[in-house]
Formats: sequence, structure tokens, C-alpha cells
Amino acid sequence: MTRLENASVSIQDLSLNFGAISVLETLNIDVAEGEFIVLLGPSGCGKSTLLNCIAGLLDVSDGRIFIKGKNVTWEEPKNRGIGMVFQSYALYPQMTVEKNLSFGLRVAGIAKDEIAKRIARAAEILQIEPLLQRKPSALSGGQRQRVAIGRALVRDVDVFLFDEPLSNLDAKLRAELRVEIKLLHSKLQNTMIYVTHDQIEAMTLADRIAVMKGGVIQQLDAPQTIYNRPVNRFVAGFLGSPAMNFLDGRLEKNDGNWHFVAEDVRIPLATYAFEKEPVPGAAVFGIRPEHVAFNSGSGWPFTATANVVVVEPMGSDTLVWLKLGNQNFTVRVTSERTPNNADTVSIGFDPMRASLFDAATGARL
Amino acid sequence: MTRLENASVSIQDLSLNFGAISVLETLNIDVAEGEFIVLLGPSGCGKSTLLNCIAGLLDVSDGRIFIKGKNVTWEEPKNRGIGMVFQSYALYPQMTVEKNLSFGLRVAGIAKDEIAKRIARAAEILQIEPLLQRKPSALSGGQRQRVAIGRALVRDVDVFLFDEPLSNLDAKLRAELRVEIKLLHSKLQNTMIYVTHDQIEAMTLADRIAVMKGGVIQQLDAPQTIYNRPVNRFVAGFLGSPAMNFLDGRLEKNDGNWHFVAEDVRIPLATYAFEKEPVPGAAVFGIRPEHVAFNSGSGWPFTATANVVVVEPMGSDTLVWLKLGNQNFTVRVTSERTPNNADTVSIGFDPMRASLFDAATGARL
Amino acid sequence: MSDLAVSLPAGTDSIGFEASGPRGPKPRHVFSRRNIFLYGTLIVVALYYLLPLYVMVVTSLKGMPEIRLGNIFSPPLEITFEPWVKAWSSACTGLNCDGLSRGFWNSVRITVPSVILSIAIASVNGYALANWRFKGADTFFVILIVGAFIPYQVMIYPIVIILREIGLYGSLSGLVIVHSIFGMPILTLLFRNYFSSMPDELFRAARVDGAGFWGIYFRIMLPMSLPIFVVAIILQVTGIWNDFLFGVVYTRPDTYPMTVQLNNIVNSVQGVKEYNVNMAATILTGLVPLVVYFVSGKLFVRGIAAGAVKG
Amino acid sequence: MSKSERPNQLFRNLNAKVASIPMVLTALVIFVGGSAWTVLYSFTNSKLLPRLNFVGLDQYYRLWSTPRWLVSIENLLVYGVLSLVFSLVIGFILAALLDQKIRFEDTFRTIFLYPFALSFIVTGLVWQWLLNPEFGIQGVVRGLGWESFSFDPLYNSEIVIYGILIAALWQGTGLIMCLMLAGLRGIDEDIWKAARVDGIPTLKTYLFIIIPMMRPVFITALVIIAAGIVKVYDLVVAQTSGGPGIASEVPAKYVYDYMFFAQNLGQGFAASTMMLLSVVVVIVPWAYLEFGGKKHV
Amino acid sequence: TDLEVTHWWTSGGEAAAVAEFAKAFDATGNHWVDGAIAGSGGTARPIMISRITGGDPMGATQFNHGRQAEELVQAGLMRDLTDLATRDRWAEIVQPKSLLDGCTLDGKIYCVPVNIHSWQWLWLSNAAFEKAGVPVPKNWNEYVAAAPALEKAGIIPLALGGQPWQSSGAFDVLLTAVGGTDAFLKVYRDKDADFAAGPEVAKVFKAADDARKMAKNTNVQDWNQATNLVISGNAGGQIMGDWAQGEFQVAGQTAGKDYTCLPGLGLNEVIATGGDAFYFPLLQDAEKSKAQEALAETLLDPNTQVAFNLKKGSLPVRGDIDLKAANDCMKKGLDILAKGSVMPWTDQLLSQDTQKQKEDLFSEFFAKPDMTVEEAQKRFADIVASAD
Ligand SMILES: Nc1ncnc2c1ncn2[C@@H]1O[C@H](COP(=O)(O)OP(=O)(O)OP(=O)(O)O)[C@@H](O)[C@H]1O
Ligand SMILES: Nc1ncnc2c1ncn2[C@@H]1O[C@H](COP(=O)(O)OP(=O)(O)OP(=O)(O)O)[C@@H](O)[C@H]1O
Ligand SMILES: [Mg+2]
Ligand SMILES: [Mg+2]
Repeated sequence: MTRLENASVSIQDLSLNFGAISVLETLNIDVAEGEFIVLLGPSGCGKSTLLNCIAGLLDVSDGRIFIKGKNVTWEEPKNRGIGMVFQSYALYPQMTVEKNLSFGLRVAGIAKDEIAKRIARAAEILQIEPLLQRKPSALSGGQRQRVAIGRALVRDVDVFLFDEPLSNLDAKLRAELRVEIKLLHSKLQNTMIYVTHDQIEAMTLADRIAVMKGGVIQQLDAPQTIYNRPVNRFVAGFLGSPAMNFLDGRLEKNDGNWHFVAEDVRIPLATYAFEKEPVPGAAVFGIRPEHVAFNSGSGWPFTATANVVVVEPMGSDTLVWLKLGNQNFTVRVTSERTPNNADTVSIGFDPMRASLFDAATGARL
Repeated sequence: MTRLENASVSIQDLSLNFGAISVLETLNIDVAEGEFIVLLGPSGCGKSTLLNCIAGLLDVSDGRIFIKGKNVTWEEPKNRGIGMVFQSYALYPQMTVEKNLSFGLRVAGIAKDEIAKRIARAAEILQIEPLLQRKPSALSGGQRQRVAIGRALVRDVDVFLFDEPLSNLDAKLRAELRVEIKLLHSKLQNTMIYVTHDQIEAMTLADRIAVMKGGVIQQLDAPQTIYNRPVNRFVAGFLGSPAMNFLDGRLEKNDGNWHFVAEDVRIPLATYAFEKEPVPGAAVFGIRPEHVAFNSGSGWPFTATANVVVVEPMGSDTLVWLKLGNQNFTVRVTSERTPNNADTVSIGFDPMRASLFDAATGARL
Repeated sequence: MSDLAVSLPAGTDSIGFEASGPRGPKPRHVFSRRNIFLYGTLIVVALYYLLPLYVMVVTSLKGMPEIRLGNIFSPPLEITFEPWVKAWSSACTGLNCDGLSRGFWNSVRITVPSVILSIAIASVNGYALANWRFKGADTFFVILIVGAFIPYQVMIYPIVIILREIGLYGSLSGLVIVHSIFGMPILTLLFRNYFSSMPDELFRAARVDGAGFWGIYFRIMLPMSLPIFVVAIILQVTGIWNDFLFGVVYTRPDTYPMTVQLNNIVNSVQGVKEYNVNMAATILTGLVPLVVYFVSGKLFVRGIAAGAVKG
Repeated sequence: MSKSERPNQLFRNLNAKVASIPMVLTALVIFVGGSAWTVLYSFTNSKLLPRLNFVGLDQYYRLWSTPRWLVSIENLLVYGVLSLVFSLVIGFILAALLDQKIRFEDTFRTIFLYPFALSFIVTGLVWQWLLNPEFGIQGVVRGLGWESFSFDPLYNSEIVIYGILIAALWQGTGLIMCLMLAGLRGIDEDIWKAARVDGIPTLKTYLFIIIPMMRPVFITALVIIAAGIVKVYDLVVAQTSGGPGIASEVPAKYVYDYMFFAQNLGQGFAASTMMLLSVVVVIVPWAYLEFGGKKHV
Repeated sequence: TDLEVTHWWTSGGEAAAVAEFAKAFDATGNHWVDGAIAGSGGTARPIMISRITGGDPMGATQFNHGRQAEELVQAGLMRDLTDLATRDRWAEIVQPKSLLDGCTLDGKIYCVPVNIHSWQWLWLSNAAFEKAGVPVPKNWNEYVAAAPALEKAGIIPLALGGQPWQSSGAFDVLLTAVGGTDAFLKVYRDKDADFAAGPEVAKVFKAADDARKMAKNTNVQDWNQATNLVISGNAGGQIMGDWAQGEFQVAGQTAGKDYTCLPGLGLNEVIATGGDAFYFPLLQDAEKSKAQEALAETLLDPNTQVAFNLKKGSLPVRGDIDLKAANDCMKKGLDILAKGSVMPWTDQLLSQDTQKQKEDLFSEFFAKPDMTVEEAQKRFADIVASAD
């Protein structure tokens, strides 16, 4: 693995155990200066733990952490040059917004006018000037979240750490604040490490996403790469809503051409770009619901007929749940052309957009 | 006003006050036999309150409630022929799943074998047979929710009431259980009244959606009608994610043609179907992000240029946040054709798909 | 629009339902069986709880002749405050005839520093245990909790020796230390539970902000802990004010707290037992904790919920 | 690469350790040290002053052949079991009644809780008075004409312990009620609604659903009551001084009397040790499970 | 100089008596700081001992002379008063001599006896017997015989407070009266367990059984409340030490007219030389030490002795003073003393440990009607066997 020369945050062989339970195992990441990294993974996979290690809130069991080229493995949190935003906002309830923002600075003994300057700047960036004299309890969820970000902002640090900062908000607000964070990043150009289990957030915010599972990073790549070329079945299944369709079957070579065969379904793989030379055997075929089309005539390398189980209109588009053979299959279409329940429909797709995985290891083929 | 002859649940002039606060005001709904009604609305609008009134868990202040043609206004909950599923599952934590399901029946003095039969049926429908001997604490969120549904199921009732049954689950599970509930409904054909503040759930599950605000039903209609022809600005803004784009401006008649004018934007309304004869004046123009297209040449009744603020790739499709004039504007496009940040793009749409509202009352024009 | 109607004005006739029948709120009788049972039970139990207080007050307002006549429950025919005056300022123990008044100030001098010290120590302990878990902390904590069960009598003698060795025996500071020690287990438990129920993220945020052990304690935790401090204060004020054993063993007559004076007065029978004076003295002694409790009763319940039920 | 070495663990969180010194000292010096000292001297024949004059288990033989000690143990068991059961039951019932959205809840709660503010000495005195057969409840009822009425628990060896129990419950149930009330308020409203929809009668809901859910509250209450039971002393002294005869003696009083009245420290220490032993046997495993585990971060 | 003096004299008569000491001591230019501890010796002694052993001693403190402070003296915590005693010739003025023996350990004197208390008294209410229509009894046996009549008249025959030391003391009195002085000494001085289990003591237990029956309706704790029952005529009589006299006096009653006293229960007229004494803890402060000497002198001063003992109802410790003001009962006591019919009391003979066991036994015996005499006697013999 190559190391970034000027990594802003560099984590080397990090391990962490709680007693006998190993939560993180020899984990390595390098985050470039100004990069927006999202840690994505299911609940309990160790995302917060990793973030807390970076922040110095947990003592690592092994490995080293560098921030801005300095080994901070045993440094106090305040000396690491990081700011952190928490899921529950963690605002000090008895202080006004202004006091909340200035607390860290006052503790550090920074001069009054410098504090005032920094607060003014943060308040302006986040547009919370009118709120400065309120207590957190008098703020809405979104405003609280902004104050929490402000608290990291005033610290004038190089690295921002976010631990699911939006997951306590409702969907609408989440969408708005997501955009704000994105804008903030393009304005500040800080390094940001952002934990979430919401894939939309990950997809929209990240320069690179690190998909984690069981304390191990599965894939670290740009969002589109992760979405379109997941390295294993877990990553493929974790991203995308509704989830990717998986068909269990076998990889076979007939007449010099590779095919994926699942019972009576036979998918030609001529257009599929294999990772490495394929071998016959059990495999899983994955295709995203939006890459499947209805009634598409013969334009597609693969077509089949399926039975409609449920139709879910979602406003802007519609999900159709099908039975293909006896396997479940979801298709996402724009609202206009929707079949009805219990119809038999014909579907088609191009295996080029699909992913193939080893049935045993789950690795991409 | 016509009433359904054979309404399964009929609510007449229902009012409810908590002391001086009026939560529900002379509310009327008729729910047909076997219908799936979703009560949708922002937090605190009185959805749960209404459901609790139907269930008999709250004493109404005025009005009447009929279930299956029987006036149950003063009836005890257990005698109303309803089953209820709660957001927090409300499973009895110290009882096994089986006990949870059977407790109400045993208390009601139903014969042992009858109980066993009903549990077997519910367990089969919900596929929780292997869980019957577990305690709720040993179940996952989705399994708990299924057991909670099972508890309503064994009661063999005509009407199911759901109070945000999925909102404690993560997105993935929510999508799956949504489909299960939909299937359950098509299997059982019960009347179902389902409370949620998640519009996706509402859109996908409902036969009809009742959008509520401040204790008043704003619109009660089929999902597509509500989505495409919202009766007022609140309903329009509440449904759809990302939200409908709203432009503030004026309705003007030029050369015999109606136009919507907002600063330098001028939208011809020839294709728009007015509710009633329009009059000039302040108005709000709304169009959904997915009804706007990029670079679309001159095929559209309306085109304009706008500046890109943020691009959010979301995997299957991409959100583009624009400035149109000085108003925010969102466009949703499939992933393939995305502009870059700070580009200037041209957009176009057909006002036929738009909605126009009175600026003062918010009512659809 | 569909043929189903929405939100039309009230009063529209409906088809297919009887127009009459139950409507509006279910009629409730003030004297329903449930209410009679509920309030009946509560009132009876409340009477049981109030009876002793009633008897105390009534008796303390009667003269001795009236008490001898009779019924402890009958209200005083002639109200006299003589017993109160006597209990406060002139009841005798041996040669000291200044009633409870002296004990009152001693009690104040004992209670105030003891409450402050014990709460200060316990809250810091609870905070350290909840947020700064270090190796071995749990073991000490378990020992401390077990300590809560040790009968005080068992500890009297060792403590006499320890106090003698550090030269604090018989002094007020010695007694203050003793109270702090015996208040520590239960208070530490309360504070620990309370602080653990506060979001951990708050603590982490403060650490990222650079606040240290004491900074977080004073500037973040303390301002958020009013309910539990109220509980601790009530528990300690009542506990220390009401303490008899330590007060009598670890002080001397000129620093006797009020309870010891009370015991002296009640047990110094001169001729006949002056029940009215005894009762007045009893009420006077109980007055301080009662007032503290009445003033902060609501907070007490809230704090109990935060400190004892969770965690 | 500076500071790549793991720093000395002793000095991490030094402030926290310094701040815990009072706790550590109390735990080690007072509770462990004091107990060890007591146990050590229980093997001596110390009289008025502690002397290291070992006599083996003599004090224990004598202890277990003393009728008063046996009576004390028996009383403690009876009192303990009854006060546990009644405190929990009454405390819970009162809390449940108060939880019915009643009017004057604050007033009732205050009434039930106020005795808690009073000391055992005061409690004992008042109840001694109320239960006095001549002018207490018995006297008054007889005065009303019911001559055969008899209620004199404090003067009847058979039932004296119940007389003490009455006062103890009066003093202590308020706090338990408070705990229970807080616990009840903490229970999800939806559980109640679910039970109503299921048609489960209130009593059954409490018995089979609510009470099992309140396990942590019951444990807290249990600890508080149990800690009080072992220590019961003041109340007995103020109410009966152990009488009539030795009918209401309790172990804590035995310890005190033999240490100080009888000037036989050895005997008192032996009795203390027995009390300590029973406390440790019951509490330590529980405390470790409850607090020593890895429940918190 | 301020000198703190602790004691447990808090009843009416006692407090009045102790005030005399205070007055006399204050007259010497010092100041008596009163440290009364209410309850009884049982409550007070632990506190006194804790303070002495805890390093915070008072200036002087009351104990019953005898063995209560033995170990404190042995531990060197008490002041040696031998020099003072020699100078003031205590050995000559203190009567009877045995009193000073109680203060002596290894030839050194550690305490100042202030009075003689004898337990062996029966106090009878004349009014009660009048009401019951029987003559006032002359001795215990007549008294027992009169019990049914008293009971019929709604009078409690015998008042006996609930505190353990009262039951135990009452038994000891019965032992001297019914069993005789020798029996008493055999049991308590010689610790003869076989004798204690024998028929002579059984007789005493029979008498105790009578007393138990007579006392079963007393519902008071404190001794002076029991005395009060006698004073008010609600009870026929009480077995109690001479200090009860103080209560009669405070109540304004006259011996012979309102009440009758029978020393030795009218069976065996002796006086036990128990009593109170003051001990002086060893102090560092020289001034206080001087004040201690002044107090010791004051306590034995003839005038103080008279004033104190008249109020307290006990007998003075010096034979050379004139008690003209003494009442009927006190005079009886003085006569017996003059005759030399004196005996030691349990405080001198038994350790507190044994005393406490005895108290436990007799308080149980008197409170539990179903405890058999035989069982009680057997347990009594066990205690005697292990006594020290
Ligand atoms: N103090 C602790 N002691 C033991 N195990 C712990 C501790 N803290 C966390 N864990 C375990 O470590 C694992 C990772 O936890 P972590 O909080 O990092 O998950 P996460 O990815 O942040 O999940 P979420 O999305 O729910 O926040 C979990 O399995 C958790 O149970
Ligand atoms: N017991 C009560 N006393 C007073 N007001 C109440 C009570 N219960 C609910 N309300 C008020 O009634 C209104 C409606 O509450 P309700 O719980 O029905 O909202 P909801 O639509 O279910 O919201 P959510 O989506 O948050 O569950 C709210 O404003 C709430 O504050
Ligand atoms: Mg986390
Ligand atoms: Mg709700």
C-alpha cells in the first residue's frame, strides 16, 4: 500500500480492543489534505470507535496516528488540531450559543478579542448570528447542529471529525444540512472525516468513501466507483436503496462465452468486464434496480419475463418488486410507465452494468 | 357530503382538546372496507391523537366514531375490533414472543387450541415461527416489529391501526418491512389505518393518504393525486424529497395568456390546468425537481439558464442545486448527464406538471 | 376528487348510521367506583401517615392537665405555646436549662460543613467513576457500596481510634469527616448513576475543547446537575441533622447536636413526663429537614428518578 | 517521531486518580481496614479496651449460645423479610395509585414522603406514644366504649417486632414510593396502550407486564431497604429499647450493648463480624454483578 | 477554670442534687460545665469511655464505684488521687471504709465516692393500700399476700420499669432479702454456680416469679415513671434504690404519711455500699488539673455532702456529719449504716459483662410470663459459672 506523502491524517496499523473484543484490526487509512472522507458502515462496525481514536478519546491498543505529519498517538485531544461534531450535538446545555462556541477558546486562554473575531467569523459562515445569545434548548435541531459545527469551526483546526452529525434530524432537514456541509467544505477546504450509516450522505458528500464492516475497511474509493464497481458483495449490497438485486447461480463457459446461469435464467456475460480471468463455479450476479428496464424490446443483451409482486409508487419514481424465476427482483422506473400488480412483464438490462461476485468469498469477479 | 354506505371506520365531527388546546377539530373521515389509509403529517399535527381516539385510548371531546357500522364512541378498546401496532413495538419485554402473542387471548379466556391455532397462523404469515420461544430482547428491530404486528394479527380484528410502526428501524429494514406490510395487506384485505411522517411510506403503502396539519385534514386522496395535484402549498411542499421548487411571483395576463412572473423569470401557463378561473395577483409557482430537464433544447414550453451551486450524486441519480435568478432551484437527473459545480446550465420544463398556489391562502389555483 | 368527502363542516347528515347514539366524551361520574376506591384508599393511607404528625402537633399545644385527662386525638381545648417555648429555651438536661436552642446552632454548625464536604467529595467521586474510569476504580467502588451496608456500630470503635490518631477526636471537624465517610457510599452511587446517564458525547466534546478533569467537572457537569444535587442535599441534610449515634459518640456536651439534646430532654424525666414539651421538642428537631424537604419536594422526585432509577 | 512510546499508565488521568483519593482512602482504611481490625479483635478477649489477647473462637461459641443473640437474629429475619415485602408492596401500590393521573398528586406524595425527613429517634418516640396502651390508640378506642379492644404491640413480646415494623414502614415507604413512581413514569406509554388494546385488566397489566419491567427500580429499592434493615438500631432503641424483656432485640443493638454497656469489646466484635459476614456474603456477588461488570463505556 | 463534668443524673431529684455540687464548685472560683447525658448509666458510660479513650477527656466523670472504670485505670488514663487522699485524710473521713476500697487499685486511689446508694428498698403507696382496703404491709411476704386485693381495686401491685437494669436490680434485692446476705455473697462474690443452681436460690426465684406476676401490667420504661405510679397511687409499690426517695420529695410527699419505705424489703435490713463516685481523667493542662483537685475537695466537703445527699435521697459518705434534715426513710438508712449492717453491691463484685448478661436474663424473665423459673435459674447459674 502506498502512503500519501503529505497526508493530513494517516492511520497506521491501528488496532483497538475492548478487553477481549477486537473492534478495529490493523487498520490503515491515509487522508489527503482537504479531502472529504466518509466512513460508512452498518451499526456497530467500529466507525465511531475509529473516529474516537483519531480524536484521542480512546486509547489505541496498537498502531500509530499521524495528523499533519505529527505522531499524535498519545497526545491529548485538544493538542491534535481536530474539531469534532457529535451525533447528539453535545452542546453544553447551560451555556448560550456564544459561550458554547467560546468555551474551548477560553479554556485555552486565548485573548478576548481574538475569541470575538473567531466567533464572529464562524457565526457568519454558519449564519447563526441572531442565535448567539440563546441557550441550546431554544434552538431547533438544525440550528443546534450548526452550532455544533461552529464549535469545531472556531477551534481553527485542520481536521474536522463528524460522528453521524445529521442522523438525529428529520429527512427534510437532513437534506438541507447535507448541502450546507458540502458548501462549508468547499469554502473551508479542511480535511474532513465524516461517519455515517446513511448511504445518501456518503454518496453525496464524500471525495472518497471508506466502507467498513466488522472493524475492517472493505473498500476505500470514490463514491461512483464504490457504487458501480463494488469490490465485494457486502459493499454492493450495502449501498443503494432499494438494494442491488442478487441472483444466486453459477458461472459457466459455453461455446467460448461466459454465462451466468441461475435455474432457467441464463445471462450472457460478453459485455461484463471481469476483474481477473474467470473460472467456472458458484457465483452471485448483482444488478441495481435502476439499471433494469421494462418492455424494452430486443435492445438489451439480456431479457426475461417476470411476475409483478408489489408496485410501490414513490412519487418521483416507482419500485416494482418482481419474481424472476423464484428469486426476488426489484426494478426502479420513472413514474410514467408502471405495470400493475400480478402482471407479467418483460425486463431487460445490460450485464456491463452488473457486478459478479464469488459465492464463497463474496469478492468481485 | 356523501357517506360511504359500508364504511369500515367512520369518524364524524371528531374533536379533541387537551384542556384548552384543541388538537383535533371537527374531523371527518370514512374508511372503506379493506382500504389502506395513511395519515401523513409533520410531527405534532395530531396523527397519533387521532389514531388513539379510534382505538379508544383517548376519550373524544366531541363527535362519534363508528367501526363496522357500530357506534363505538364509548366502547373500551378491546371491544372495538381493532388491533394496534406501536412505534416502540411495545412488546412485553419479559414474555417470550409466544406469550406476547397469546397474552391478550388468554386473558380473554379463549380456548387453548384456538389460541395455538391463531398463533400458528400469525407466525406463519409473518414467518416468525423460529422466534416463538425467544424474548423480545433477543430479537432484531425488524423481528420485533413483526411480533408487534403479530399481536394485532392474532386478535382477529377487522381494523388494524399502525402508529409509525417503522420509524425506529434503519432505512434498509424499513424498505423491506414496508413491502411486507403491503403484502400482508393484500393477503388479509383488512382495513388499515397507518400513521407516518415518512412520505415514502405513505406513497408506497396507501390506497388513500390523508395529509394532516394542525389537527385538520388538508387533503385525502390517492397518492398520485396528492403528489401531482396537491390542493395547497403545504401538501405540495410536504411531499416529495427533495422538495418541490417554489418560486414566489405574480400571476399576470398578457395578450390573453396567463403568465407567472418572478423577477426576470417569465413562465407561460398555457398548458397549466387551472382549478378555477384565475385572477391576477401574488402567487407561488411550484415544480418538482424530477420534472425539470437539462440542456433540453427548445422542446419545452419554458426554458431558462441557471447557475449550479452543488451537485449531489446519490448513486442512482443526482441532485443538482441551482440558482435561478436569486431563488434556489433543485433538479433531479439520472446519473449519466450531470453538470459540474459552478457551471451555467440551461433547464426546461412543462408547466403542465407544475402547481400554482395563491400566495396568501396557499390554495391551489 | 374522489367521492369520499373530507373535513366538511359539522352537522351534515350522514347516511347509514343512526343519528343518535353515543357522542362526545364518555360520561364519567365523579363518584365512580374507581374514583371512590382510588381516593378512598389514598385518603385513608394519607390519614395513617398524617396521624403521628397530627398527634405531635396537637399534643404540643396542650397543657399537661389536659393531656392527663385524656384523648391524644382530641384537639386542644386551650392552645398554649408554653411547651414550645420551654422545649426551645428552657427544658433541662442535668443543669443545662437552655432547651434545644443550643443544640440547634450546633446542628447547623455540624450539618452545613458536613453536607458541603460530603457532597463535594461524592460528586467528584461519582464523576470520576462515571467518566474517567481508571483501573481498579470499580473495585474501590464495590467496597464502598458494601460499606453502605455495614452497621455503623461496627465502625464506631475503629473510627474512634483513627480519629484519635489524627487528633480530631471530639472536634467538629472530626464529626464532619465521619459524616462525609458514611455519606459517601450512597451519594457516590447516586452521582455516578446520574453522571453516567448524561450523554457521553458531552464529556467528549469538552475534552476535544481542551477542558481537563476539573474544567469539565466545574464548567460542564456541575451546572447540569441541579436535580441530583438537590437529592444529595436533602438526603444529607436529613441524614446528618437526624443523626444521633455519631453526634453522641463523637462530640462533647457543648457541641451536642439537636437530636442529642432532644434525646436528653425526652429522657430527662423530671417528675412526670412532659409529653407536650417532648412533642414540641420533637417537632422542632424535625423542622429543618421537613422544611428542606417541603421546599424542594418536586426536585427531589425528579432527581431520584435521575440518580437512582437509571444507571 | 516524538512521543511514539506509550506513556506511563500511572500518570494518565492523574487528576481523576488524585480526586478519587478520598474514596480510595475511605474504602481501604475505613471499610476494609476497620472491618479487618474488627475481625482481628473478635478473636481476643478484649474488655473495655482492645487488647491483642487471643482466645480463638471463644467469643463466637459464647455468641451462638447466647439466647439474646439468637432472638436478635430471629427478629432481624422476621423484621427484614416483612419490611422488605411490605415496603415494596406498599411503596408500589401507593406509587401505582398516584400514577392514575389523580388530582392533588403533589399533596399526597408530600404526605407519604414527609416521615422520611424525620429521624428514627423521632419516629420511634411518636409511635411509642401512639402505641402506648394507656393513652395511645388502644386507650382512645377503649375510651370510645369498645372496652375489649386490644392493640398494644410494644408491650406484647409476641408481636412487638410488628409494632416496630409499623413505625419503620411509616418512616420508610415514602422513599420507596418515590422510587417506584419514578420507575412507573419511566415506562413507555405505549405498553399501557398495547395492554388496553389487548384487553388486559389493569391488575394483570401491573402484575405480568409492569412489575417485571421495573426490575432495576426494584433492585435499587431492595438495596436501600436492605441496607436499612441490617442497620436497624435507633428505631428499636427509641421505641422499646429492645423490650419487653429481650423480645425486640436486634443484632446491631447487641453489638452496641456488648461493646459499650457490657464493656466486652471482644464479644461485640464477634457479633459485628457475624453481621459483616452476612452482609458480605449477600452483597458482594451482587455488587460485582451490578457495578463491576462492563456495562458502561 | 472551666471544668467539664459528665454524669447521668437527669431526673428531677438527681438534677437538684447535682446542682448543689455545681454551686459549691463554682464558689471555689472555678466553673462547673455540666455534661449531663440523659438515659441511664448504660447510655452515658459508652460515651464517657469513648471520649476518654478517644483522647478527648472531660475534667471529671461519674461512674459507679467498683469495676466500671477498672480498665481505664489500668490503661493509665485516670488520674492517681493518692497524694490528695493522703493529704485530706480520706481514709479517716470516708465511712464505711469499704467505700474507698472500691476506688483503690493496686494501693492507689483513683476516685472520690460521693454517696452511698442502696438498692434494697421497697417503696409503698399508702393511698393505694387504703383504696384496696388492706393495711400497708410490713414486709415482702405481706405485700405479696396483699397483691390480689390491690389488683381488684385496679391498682398495679408492683411497678417495674422496662429497662433491664431495673429487673436485674430487683432480683438482686430479692436475693439479699429472701436469700440473705450470705447467699448474695456466695453467688456474686464467690461465684458459686452450684449454690446458684441450688434450692436456696430457687426460693429467690419463686419470689421473683411472684414479683413478675405482680408487675405484669406496668407499661413504663423509666424507673422514675414507675416511681411516679407509686406516687400517684396507681401502683402499690416498687422495688427501687434510695434514689427513688428524691422523686417522692420532689412530688412533695412525706415519708410515713404518704408513702412507706421498707429497707431490705422488711426481711433483711442491710445497706449495700454501692454508690456513685467521680473519676478524674489524666489531663495535660495544669490549670485544669488544679481545678480537678478543687472539685475533689468540694465533693467531699461536709456541707456539700449534706446538701447533695438530702436532695438525692442517698446517704453521705462521711460519718462525721449531721443530717438533721434527713427524713424518715433516710434516718432508717443511717441507722442501719450505724449498726454496720453493710454489704458490697454488684458493681463492686461483677464485671459489666456479667452484669449485662444478668440484665438480659432478668429483663427477659420479667417480660416473658411463660419462661419457667427452672429455666431462668439454670441460665442464671450458667452466668454465675462464667462470671468474672
Ligand atoms: N466500551 C466498550 N466496551 C466494549 N465494546 C464496545 C465499547 N464501545 C463500543 N464497543 C463495541 O465496539 C463495536 C463498535 O462500536 P462503534 O460505536 O464504533 O460502532 P459504530 O460503527 O459507530 O455504530 P453506530 O452506527 O451504531 O454508531 C460495537 O460492536 C460495540 O458493541
Ligand atoms: N396529553 C397531552 N396533553 C396536552 N397536549 C398533548 C397531549 N398529547 C399530545 N398533545 C399535543 O397534541 C398535539 C398532537 O400530538 P400527536 O402525538 O397526536 O402528534 P403526532 O402527529 O403523532 O406527532 P409525531 O409525529 O411526533 O408522533 C401535539 O401538539 C402535542 O403537543
Ligand atoms: Mg457510532
Ligand atoms: Mg405520533
